[in-house]
Amino acid sequence: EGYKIGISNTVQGNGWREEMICAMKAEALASGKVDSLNIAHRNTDAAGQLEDIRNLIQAGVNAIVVNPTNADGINAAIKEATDKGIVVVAVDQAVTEPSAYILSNNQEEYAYIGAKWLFEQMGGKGAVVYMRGAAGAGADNDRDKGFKRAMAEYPDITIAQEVFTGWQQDQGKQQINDIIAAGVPFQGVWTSGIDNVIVDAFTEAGAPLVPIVGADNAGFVSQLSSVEGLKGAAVTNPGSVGGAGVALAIQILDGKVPAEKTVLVDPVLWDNTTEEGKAQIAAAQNPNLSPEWPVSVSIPGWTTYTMDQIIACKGPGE
Amino acid sequence: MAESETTAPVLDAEGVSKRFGAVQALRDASLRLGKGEIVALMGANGAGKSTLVKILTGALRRDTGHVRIRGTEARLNSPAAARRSGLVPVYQEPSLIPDLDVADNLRLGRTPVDAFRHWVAEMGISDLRLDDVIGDLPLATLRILDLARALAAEPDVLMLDEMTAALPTDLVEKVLRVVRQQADGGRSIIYISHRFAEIAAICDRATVLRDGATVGNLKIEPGIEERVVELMLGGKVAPVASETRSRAAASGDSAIIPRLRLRGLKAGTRLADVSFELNRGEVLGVVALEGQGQDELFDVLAGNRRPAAGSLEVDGRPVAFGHPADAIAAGLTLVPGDRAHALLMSRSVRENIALPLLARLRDWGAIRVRDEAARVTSAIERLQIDTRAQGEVRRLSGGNQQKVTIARWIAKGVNTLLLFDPTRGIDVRTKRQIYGLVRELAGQGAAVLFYTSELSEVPQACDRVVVIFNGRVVDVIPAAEADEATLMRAAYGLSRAGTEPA
Amino acid sequence: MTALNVGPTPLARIGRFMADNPLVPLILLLVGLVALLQILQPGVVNSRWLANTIKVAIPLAMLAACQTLTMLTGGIDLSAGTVATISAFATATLTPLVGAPAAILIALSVALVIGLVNGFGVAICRVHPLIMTLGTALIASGCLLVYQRYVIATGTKIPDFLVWLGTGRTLGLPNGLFLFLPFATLVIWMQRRTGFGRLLYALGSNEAAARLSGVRSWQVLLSLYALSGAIAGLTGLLYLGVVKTPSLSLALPLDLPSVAAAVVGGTSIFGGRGGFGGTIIGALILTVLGTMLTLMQIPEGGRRILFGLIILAVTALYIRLTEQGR
Amino acid sequence: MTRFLSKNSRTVGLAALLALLLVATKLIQPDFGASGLESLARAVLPFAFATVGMTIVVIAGGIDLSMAAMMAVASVTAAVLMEGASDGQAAIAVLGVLVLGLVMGAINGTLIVLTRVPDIVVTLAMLFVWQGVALLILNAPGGGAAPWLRDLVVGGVVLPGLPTALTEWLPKAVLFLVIAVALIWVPIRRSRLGLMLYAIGSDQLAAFRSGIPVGLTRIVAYALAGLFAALGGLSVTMGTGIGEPIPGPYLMASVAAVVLGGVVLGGGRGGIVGPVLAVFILRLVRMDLTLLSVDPNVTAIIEGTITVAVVMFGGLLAVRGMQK
Ligand SMILES: Nc1ncnc2c1ncn2[C@@H]1O[C@H](COP(=O)(O)OP(=O)(O)OP(=O)(O)O)[C@@H](O)[C@H]1O
Ligand SMILES: Nc1ncnc2c1ncn2[C@@H]1O[C@H](COP(=O)(O)OP(=O)(O)OP(=O)(O)O)[C@@H](O)[C@H]1O
Ligand SMILES: [Mg+2]
Ligand SMILES: [Mg+2]
Repeated sequence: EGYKIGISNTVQGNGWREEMICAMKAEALASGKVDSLNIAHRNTDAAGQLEDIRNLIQAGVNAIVVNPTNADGINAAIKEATDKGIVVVAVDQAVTEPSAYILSNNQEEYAYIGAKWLFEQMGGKGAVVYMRGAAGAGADNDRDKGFKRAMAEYPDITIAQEVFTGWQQDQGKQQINDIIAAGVPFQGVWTSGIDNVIVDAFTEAGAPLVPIVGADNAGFVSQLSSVEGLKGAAVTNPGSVGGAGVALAIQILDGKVPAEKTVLVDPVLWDNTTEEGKAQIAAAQNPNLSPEWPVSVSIPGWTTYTMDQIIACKGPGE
Repeated sequence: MAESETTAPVLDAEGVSKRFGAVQALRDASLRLGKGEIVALMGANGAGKSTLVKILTGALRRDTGHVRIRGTEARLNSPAAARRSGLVPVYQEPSLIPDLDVADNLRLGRTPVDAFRHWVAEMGISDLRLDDVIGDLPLATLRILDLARALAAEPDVLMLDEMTAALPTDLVEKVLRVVRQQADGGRSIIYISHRFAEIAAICDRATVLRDGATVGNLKIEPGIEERVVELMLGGKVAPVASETRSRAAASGDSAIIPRLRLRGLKAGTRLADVSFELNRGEVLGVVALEGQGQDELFDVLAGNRRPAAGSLEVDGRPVAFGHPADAIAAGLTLVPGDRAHALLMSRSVRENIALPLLARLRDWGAIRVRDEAARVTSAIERLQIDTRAQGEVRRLSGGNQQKVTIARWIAKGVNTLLLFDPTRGIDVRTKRQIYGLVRELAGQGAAVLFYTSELSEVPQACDRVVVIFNGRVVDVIPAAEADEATLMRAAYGLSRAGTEPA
Repeated sequence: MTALNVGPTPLARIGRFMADNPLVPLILLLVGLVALLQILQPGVVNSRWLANTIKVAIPLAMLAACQTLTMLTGGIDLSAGTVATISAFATATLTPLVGAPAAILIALSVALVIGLVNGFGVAICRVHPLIMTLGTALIASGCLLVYQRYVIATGTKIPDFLVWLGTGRTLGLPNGLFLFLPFATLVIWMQRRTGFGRLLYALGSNEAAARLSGVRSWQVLLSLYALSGAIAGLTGLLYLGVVKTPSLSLALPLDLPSVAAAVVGGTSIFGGRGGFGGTIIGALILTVLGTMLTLMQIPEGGRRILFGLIILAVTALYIRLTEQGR
Repeated sequence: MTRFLSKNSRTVGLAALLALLLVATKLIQPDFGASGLESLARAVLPFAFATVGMTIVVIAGGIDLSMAAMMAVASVTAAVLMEGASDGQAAIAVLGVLVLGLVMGAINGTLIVLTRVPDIVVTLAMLFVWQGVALLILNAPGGGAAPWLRDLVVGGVVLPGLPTALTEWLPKAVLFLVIAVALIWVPIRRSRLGLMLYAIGSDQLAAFRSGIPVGLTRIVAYALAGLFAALGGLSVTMGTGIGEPIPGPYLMASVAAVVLGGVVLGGGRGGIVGPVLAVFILRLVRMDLTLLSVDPNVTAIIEGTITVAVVMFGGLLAVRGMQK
């Protein structure tokens, strides 16, 4: 008798989240210990996620892996689940409910190391275009904290323009086009995951490139090694953390309870200005991957599936 | 002024003007109304009658002018305010809420139910239920309900805007009686109608509007009709339709194949069994009281409804219509009784008239602009449509809207025309023109089925008339013998002397 | 006319002119917004900015054509953004497999099929267009997500022609105009000068009356929604060229703005009134507004508030200007 | 009786469908019971309030695209005011949020009446305005909710004097919904104001000519929508314990439920029961799909199909009802 695992996710139709789901399915399959996955995967808010988690409880799952909409909003349902003996693992972002295990990408750190690298490239002074995610989203807020922390360390850096892309490619491209066309002076761009279209905008407009920091999305990573004159860095933000979450849940169900309830997956920065970074970028390249998918498709030490398995995107019983 | 009033007027409007963008609807309208008086407000289509009523009842703001109620200047900001001053209208278009039932409509207007019921019964509508939804009721009933609601409010001044246009003769008589009684009881009434017989029957005076200005105020007396018409039209007396009646096809020559042959047609609960023939070159009148199945008859012929039984032949070939498009393809075109069902209110006069030219799949391509313009212009001219507000049909006066529904088929070209009370709300001059037009079409070989609720039209327009009672044809009368009394008797199902009802 | 009826005042005459030519006040408002932008951000209004604005407004205007045409009949097409996204995603993922021409053909066929399904539901089953198109959007996006799982590793390629159309410039103007100008001409011609166009207004104004005049409305509606699907598909291709990333939510952010462009441009959702000319200006107004807010240095909340208030002010002004003549 | 059935065929049909779905749920998940109903009811709450508010404006001939954005404003305001507040202060905060909802709605309505811009454009513009306001109040999820408020919708109903087993299956959330709607809407529906709302939706010109203050009535309709949006926002905060400045998926869901529930877009026809039943049906379908562990992408396909199918079926019922 294998396990029955529930999954709750609240953003649909975005490459990162789709990769996360595939990683979850692949890990469940690769582990050989999971009978079925119940996946609630749609666009909704915390209230909708409460509904999904409660439905998963009704479905009688043994564990729930959840990518929370925000840290506090779904605590009630998590508590109901853990009270019933269901293992809950929050991935990508943390939750404040103490009974849950947390395996999260460190969003604050993500923004901090990227911004720090960028400000360093800019020589510690100048103006930066700060392209955030969706206004009012928890992850965006966490990243803002990291970005502001780096800003505080570089007093001569100013923000030329702060915009919200809403994590939409077309919005981001339109905004950077407007900024370039308006002749706003700036020396660097920090963008929260909408990255390859930003580089495109520079080349299409024939504008001089400035250092750009983005995420480890396949499209941007390939640009880092192919676009002439582009100085940039990709900060990893693996969607495969979902697979790691499933792995953790299975471990706990197997009785191997970790000492710490919280595990942070720390981001890594690959830049194309150092040899070491170039090597990392070359190794991570995957031109066949959808440009919106992060190239870090696995997390060593956690996930056990193969590249083929995650690309097949099949769970147990499919 | 034609006469001096002894008492102070209840309502006195002076120098009222109103402009709608390009259209100066009223320029200098005046009206005086004494206690217990019925004043006919007369004028050609588009003269500004309805606009004046709307201003007097607070539904529109006047641009200039004075309105005094019982001698004091009135500020009529809303229909509710006018109502409080004792001014209650029945507008030209039904003003009940279509999705609510009768009872809720009464509650909404704070109308006393008992008084309302009394008036409805008085006017001979017996089968009304308070939980009937307004939108499901026939137009004639709605007019009566509107009137009953106004009467129940016990107004000082009652304004009736073409209240009788959609009513059949029997109901008209009841309404006239009630209105006269109201006046005798001391209420004052403004009465708008294009029917002289009604004016002569109940009104005391007539105030005539032309191009938005009051041009005359005269006492009603025998023989006044031509005077009024002259005033309405400003001296340019209309060429009265010539009495060129062919009347040839009227005889039942069995050798020729009729254009249209109905056998035992049955539909709905009212149309029981109707058979008759309509020939080319003939104008066949249809006369019936309210609710005798004439609506269903026209709906079936127009392809708007499927018959439950019976057969229909066009030019000797049996036909079955599944959609109005089928009927139109067979040459049968309908001018419906309710113009609201026929018009694209937010579109232009031109688009409304040209609509049938584009209906078929093969007409979906480029519009032949010149051909269309020529047809539309000629139809507008033939029906004398006042096109000052042609950008949107909703802005036309009621009578001009009605003309657009007819013009559409004139522009398309007529084979068999089904006219359901086509002269509703149309002024005398144009009415005569329409009779002439109908005769002319028949003369050119068209067949016309002409239902009318105004019995005096029959001898002027028709060759023969079929009378329907209880969903059956009870009589067929040649136009020459179709005087109002005869028709009325037949319509009530009473046999004519010497003939047996079918 | 007698002496009493003096001719209209100059003001009233201007008003009537505006009422008869509703595009004029709309264009004036657009020019006003551009002037405001130039004041707020001196120097921004240059040729590069202009080309950029047109480039971005074109796909929006094309998607808004779907809304305009369906709204003329009292309907709406909420599946347009989804259809455009699917068409773009299918093209990008199929090009490496079957080549660009075949990929584009497949993508457009899929768009047409979704349009036909909408048309079938609206015209024949008489489902309310809002529900029908919302339903097909849900179904189609579900299918898209299922499909994408099978092409994760096939790689994507954007046909060069689309990139040229989406990002290239000729004489300083975006190449997208090569697609858009014929498109807009055709749509406006269709809506004004063809029987089909007139019938759209007729159905939106009074469907029962159109029926009595012999119009079989199912034919019109079925064709309309199929056409709308095809236009959305075409927009998706262009947008793929513009954004150059086949995102799973590529054109979804255009859904609400496409409705906004149509209504700001004077088309009524209850049908019978409006046209594509106004929609084009509406799309430009929204795009200029977007730029203005991007460049404004205020908190995001303030930007949204301003965006809403300016839309409201522009439409209210527009209505005042055109109402004068009534 | 037959008249009642034919007049309310849509509602009766929806109720039957809901019953059917409940039975199906029990078959899929044999231990589905009071706790399942309870979580269903809590999920329904914000959708139901949004739908009731939307229903009222649609009946009055309008549409309110700013519904979800107003909910977000109410939710963040409540969460900010209640964070760390005493029970008494929290009660005042709740009242304040309800008033805020009324005011937001009244602003929408007043702008529509004064500017004469179509409802859809005004509320579309206000959607951005209220979104902006929510972001200014709280730029990231946060705040808190008073525990007593959260308890208001948790668990089953327990009435003193009645055996617990008898009432416990009825979720408090349902009772809360019923009471809120009954207190606000039922008296209005029965008064002349209710008729006025239907009247302006049915035929604005006829309503005006019947002496109804059309502008004022429209403002009232939007104010009521705002009030229900506030209740919806409050129920989001009650459920999550925080406020979220990004509006949830309530706009389209409420429009869909309104149409599914038999309310005619354009106004004048329909009631509140149908749309609320539709909300329950849509939530229950989602629960069943999760219980069946259907592929999440196929879930969207099924939800879309069901939505369309219900409307088609409803249309059939309506045609049947007319023929009788
Ligand atoms: N809302 C409006 N906008 C523009 N023009 C209008 C409007 N209402 C009325 N008109 C115009 O004002 C003129 C007078 O119209 P009104 O309805 O008062 O005529 P009427 O005398 O009642 O005619 P009928 O006998 O045909 O009912 C017409 O030319 C009409 O087109
Ligand atoms: N030929 C027609 N075509 C389209 N609509 C029509 C036609 N004749 C009448 N109508 C409209 O249909 C409705 C019903 O017509 P009418 O008032 O004459 O009903 P009735 O015959 O008395 O009653 P019922 O139709 O219930 O038997 C009215 O709104 C009327 O205006
Ligand atoms: Mg009139
Ligand atoms: Mg009748």
